[in-house]
Amino acid sequence: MKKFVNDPKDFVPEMLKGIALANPDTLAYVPEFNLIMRKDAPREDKVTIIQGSGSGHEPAHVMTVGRGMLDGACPGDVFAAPPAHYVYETAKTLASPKGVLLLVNNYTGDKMAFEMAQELAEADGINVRTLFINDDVAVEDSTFTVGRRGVAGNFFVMKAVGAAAEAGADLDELVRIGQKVNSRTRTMGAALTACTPPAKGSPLFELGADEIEMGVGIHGEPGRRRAPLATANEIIDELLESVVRDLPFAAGDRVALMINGLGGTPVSELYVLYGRAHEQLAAREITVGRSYVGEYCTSLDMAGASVTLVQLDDEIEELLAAPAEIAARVF
Amino acid sequence: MKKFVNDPKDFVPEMLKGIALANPDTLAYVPEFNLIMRKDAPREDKVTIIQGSGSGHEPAHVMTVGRGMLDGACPGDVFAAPPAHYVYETAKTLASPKGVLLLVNNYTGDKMAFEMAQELAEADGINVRTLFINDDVAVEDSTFTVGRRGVAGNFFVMKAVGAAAEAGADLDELVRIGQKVNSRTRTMGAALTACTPPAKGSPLFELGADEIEMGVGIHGEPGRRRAPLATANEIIDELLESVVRDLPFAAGDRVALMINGLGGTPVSELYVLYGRAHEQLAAREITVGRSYVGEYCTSLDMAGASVTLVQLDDEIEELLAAPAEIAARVF
Amino acid sequence: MSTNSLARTEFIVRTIARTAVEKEQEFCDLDAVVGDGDFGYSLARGFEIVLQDWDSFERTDIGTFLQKVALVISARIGGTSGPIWGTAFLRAAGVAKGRQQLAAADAVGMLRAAIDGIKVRGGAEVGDKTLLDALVPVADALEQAAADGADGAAAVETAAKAARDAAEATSSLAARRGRASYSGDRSIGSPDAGAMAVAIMLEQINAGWPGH
Amino acid sequence: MSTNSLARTEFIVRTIARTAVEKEQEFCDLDAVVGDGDFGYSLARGFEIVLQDWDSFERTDIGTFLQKVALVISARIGGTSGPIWGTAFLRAAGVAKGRQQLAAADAVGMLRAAIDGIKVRGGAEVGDKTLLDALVPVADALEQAAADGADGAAAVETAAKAARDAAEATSSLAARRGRASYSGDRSIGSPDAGAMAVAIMLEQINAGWPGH
Ligand SMILES: Nc1ncnc2c1ncn2[C@@H]1O[C@H](COP(=O)(O)OP(=O)(O)O)[C@@H](O)[C@H]1O
Ligand SMILES: Nc1ncnc2c1ncn2[C@@H]1O[C@H](COP(=O)(O)OP(=O)(O)O)[C@@H](O)[C@H]1O
Ligand SMILES: [Mg+2]
Ligand SMILES: [Mg+2]
Ligand SMILES: [Mg+2]
Ligand SMILES: [Mg+2]
Repeated sequence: MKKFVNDPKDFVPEMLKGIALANPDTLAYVPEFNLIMRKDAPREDKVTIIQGSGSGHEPAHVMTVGRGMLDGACPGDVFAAPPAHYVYETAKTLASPKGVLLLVNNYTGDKMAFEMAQELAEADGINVRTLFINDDVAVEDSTFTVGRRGVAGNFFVMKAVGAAAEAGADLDELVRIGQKVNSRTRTMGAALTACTPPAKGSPLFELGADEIEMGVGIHGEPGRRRAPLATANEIIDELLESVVRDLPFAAGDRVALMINGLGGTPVSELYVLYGRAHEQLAAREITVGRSYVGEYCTSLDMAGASVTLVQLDDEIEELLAAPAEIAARVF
Repeated sequence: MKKFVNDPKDFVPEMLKGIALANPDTLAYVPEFNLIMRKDAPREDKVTIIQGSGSGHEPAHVMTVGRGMLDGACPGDVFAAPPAHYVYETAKTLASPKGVLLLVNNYTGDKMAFEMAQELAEADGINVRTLFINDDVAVEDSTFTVGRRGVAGNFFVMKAVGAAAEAGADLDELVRIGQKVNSRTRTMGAALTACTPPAKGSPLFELGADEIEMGVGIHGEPGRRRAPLATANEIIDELLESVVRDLPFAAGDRVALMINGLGGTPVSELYVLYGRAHEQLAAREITVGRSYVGEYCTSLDMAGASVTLVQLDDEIEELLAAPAEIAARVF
Repeated sequence: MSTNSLARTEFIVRTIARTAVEKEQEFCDLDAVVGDGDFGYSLARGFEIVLQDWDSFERTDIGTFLQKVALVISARIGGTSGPIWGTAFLRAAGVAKGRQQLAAADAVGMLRAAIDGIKVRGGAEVGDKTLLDALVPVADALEQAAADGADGAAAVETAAKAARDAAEATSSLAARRGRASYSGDRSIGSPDAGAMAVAIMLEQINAGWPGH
Repeated sequence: MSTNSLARTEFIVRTIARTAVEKEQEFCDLDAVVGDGDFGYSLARGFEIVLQDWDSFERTDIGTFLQKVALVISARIGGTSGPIWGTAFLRAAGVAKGRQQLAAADAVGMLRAAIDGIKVRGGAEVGDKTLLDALVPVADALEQAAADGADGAAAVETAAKAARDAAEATSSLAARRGRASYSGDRSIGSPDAGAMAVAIMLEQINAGWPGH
């Protein structure tokens, strides 16, 4: 395993410590429950927004804590939902009189942990609402599955409710906004390589030298199909087609377009994908109103990318354009 | 080769097109000489700042064009300095009455291309100054070598002169500031894996499963030594020791600390390195005034990282803290 | 008819905890086939704390003891396993509340309560390829043994065999819950990690059972 | 004594250009050993334009023709090779300015001027493990052949042999210029990519020389 890692058991706490040390003015770290929080949280005049999920998806979500986004993130270990107890303690620590909004990517473990935490927090008299994010079109929704996964599109939900909360919106309003953004957001990704969790020390799945996984999940879960290695254009065209068809997005739509790197793919390649996607949307008379190229929700060191579209309206576009100050910055 | 690439010859132009499409309000693309430029450049009241170098180091430098940083970047192909002609045409296109500052990482090809371009531009009556950046401590400077390489530390020179130029500083002043920042900046990196240039299609050098390269260059050039794979702490301690000793940095110093990812390393690992480096500096009574964790100057998909220290003074710290608006952003 | 004292409960819990810690790698490997390979890691991080804090758990009665264990599991195990195993222990603790001795029928009742808790928490049913597919046959075997008047040792031996057979039989199922469900039909051909863990834990309990 | 017409110059330039395009992969591989593997790619991107624009170059005299070629090289080749090869062609063009015919001595003079240009541009000397280590022996061999009164075919044959020997001898040198210099002593044991390219181009010129 070629990674910067000491004892794998310390990987997440060491990362969190690093985040706190790098952002001494704005962030605090509570080691007992893996919590990275805004120093000024909780605030009386603002709903508290918390997101958990497993680690290994950075910058999601520990590096998106800050003004205009999250008040706190309490991740579990790599690819493991946090213990319910962490979420409960986080909700207690950050409880605001305006309430607490829990953002949860729709996975079995996360769902259970956040539901348990909500029960416990409500028993303490805290006003808690939970919002599930499930933007991944690769998984067909049915009563026999656990439903669609939350992947890179969760960024847009976080950003929109974060901006609205900063502007004073109440808990009901945030739930409405979050549900609206989630319902208009669709994502699909492709893996070129498998990722290697530090504790495992070897790649999580096998992918041949000439194979890719279309529709991969952010924990390396299988997607729609194994496909032969193809050109950048062929891959992005297939991803985009799946995403566009799903909502569906149509001529006349104005969208946010995100090309998200899965961790091991350089940003140069992401811009190659972006250029093609932008042109393909233009050919369908879909206008790109906002562009996002980089790493938003990764899968450790996996080489690969996902494409996300959000159907914009004036309200969403304004919330996405609002300022935010988070650790994932370049200067 | 597992990459998002079409015809490798189109890799750089396709990336540049993507950058322009993603930033329609602020950036323009001139395909004839690989130029990404601010839409509002040149400006009469501001020295123009241009950087070239090979591609494959993104976000450096094409994604650092914007208010408060570069006016234009005209990269060559992957790991190849731009033809002198590109630099000359860029200088002509962006020439300001206040002059043109060329930032050059100290490599043979870049040096020659920028010197030729400067000669040609001066013949046209353009006021041009060139600044060489050479922050890499891995290479011993001697009359028998080409001197130290410019690596991730170039970010600080760009940022400082970019901020000063925005504030109206003249060309002499910018050269003074750039030289000062360069003289106080030191970097060293380590590679865990080799990188794969798209046109080559296979790793640029051989690195065993249990080997790392200490002091690697950003084009995969050999560094000081091949070393056995070690823990995150062991690697960062050795890099930091080399950097600290070189200037040397001493107790009482206030520094900027950058942990730069080389392209294939996830940001989670970079924060593990950051936390350790921060603590080690504290133990030496060196204070971290500004922190930088992420990708600033990469080597395609290479897994690895570099550590940079800048000895701050009030002037430098103020310039680094000034706002900038560039494509390498997350929202 | 055999009785279960606190000592016997302690033996069972300690065996489960030790197995989780010792078989960490094996459980991870089982989860890696169609899951994400962290099942062993997650379990071990919680059960190692159970062993570490072992002497500090309140032991006024069997229920209280199990509840303390359940709290550690909930607080320390992440992923799907934290809520699932935490709920299971909590529900079993509820049945044993205030009790110093348990009859064989009580043991069956505790297991049924744990199973119900898991179903409510995770929404899974038998046949969805989860640890339920091993736990339910174990409960059935223990119930049958109690009805047959078998002693503890014999009951545990039948239960362990039932768990092993049922866990291995999950190979033919397609996962419909948890992370493995995304693999759909690709999950057919390998057993469920959680069910296999249940089987291995029961085999360890059987192997260490006093009188074997 | 042989004379070099524009046609002969065209033959030499076209052979260099074709070799650069045809041997792109081989030149990259040579550069990959201790450099960054793009030497062939960089050369090919420029010389393919030379071939493409071939008919459009002004041919009023040999110097003008070479100058047009030099401009394409400077404009299209990146990396170290653009300035090095561009400067070399430009300096040779300067010597041939206004000339329709060139004597053997002129050819040597052009090569010496190119060599001087390379030295000024890149700061390298013979022994630094660059293409200079092949070019200087070629100039020496041509000068000797001219002094010996050899005809063009014979002169080119000796020059090609000298280039090959000298290029292969760079294996024993440590690089002190260019990207390979960072390898220090690790560069010993493999020849310089630029010097090998010079040798291969001269061999191609020799192979195609009229009268062979
Ligand atoms: N909904 C569910 N109900 C009960 N058990 C489940 C459920 N989903 C998964 N499991 C069990 O959990 C095991 C995986 O646990 P773990 O690795 O901790 O989960 P994950 O990594 O997916 O969060 C599976 O092998 C299965 O036995
Ligand atoms: N300073 C120099 N002067 C002359 N030739 C040089 C110099 N440095 C390198 N070279 C030649 O250039 C070749 C490499 O060219 P190229 O791959 O284009 O350079 P790079 O990739 O390092 O920019 C070397 O094999 C050597 O022959
Ligand atoms: Mg998991
Ligand atoms: Mg190069
Ligand atoms: Mg798992
Ligand atoms: Mg090269």
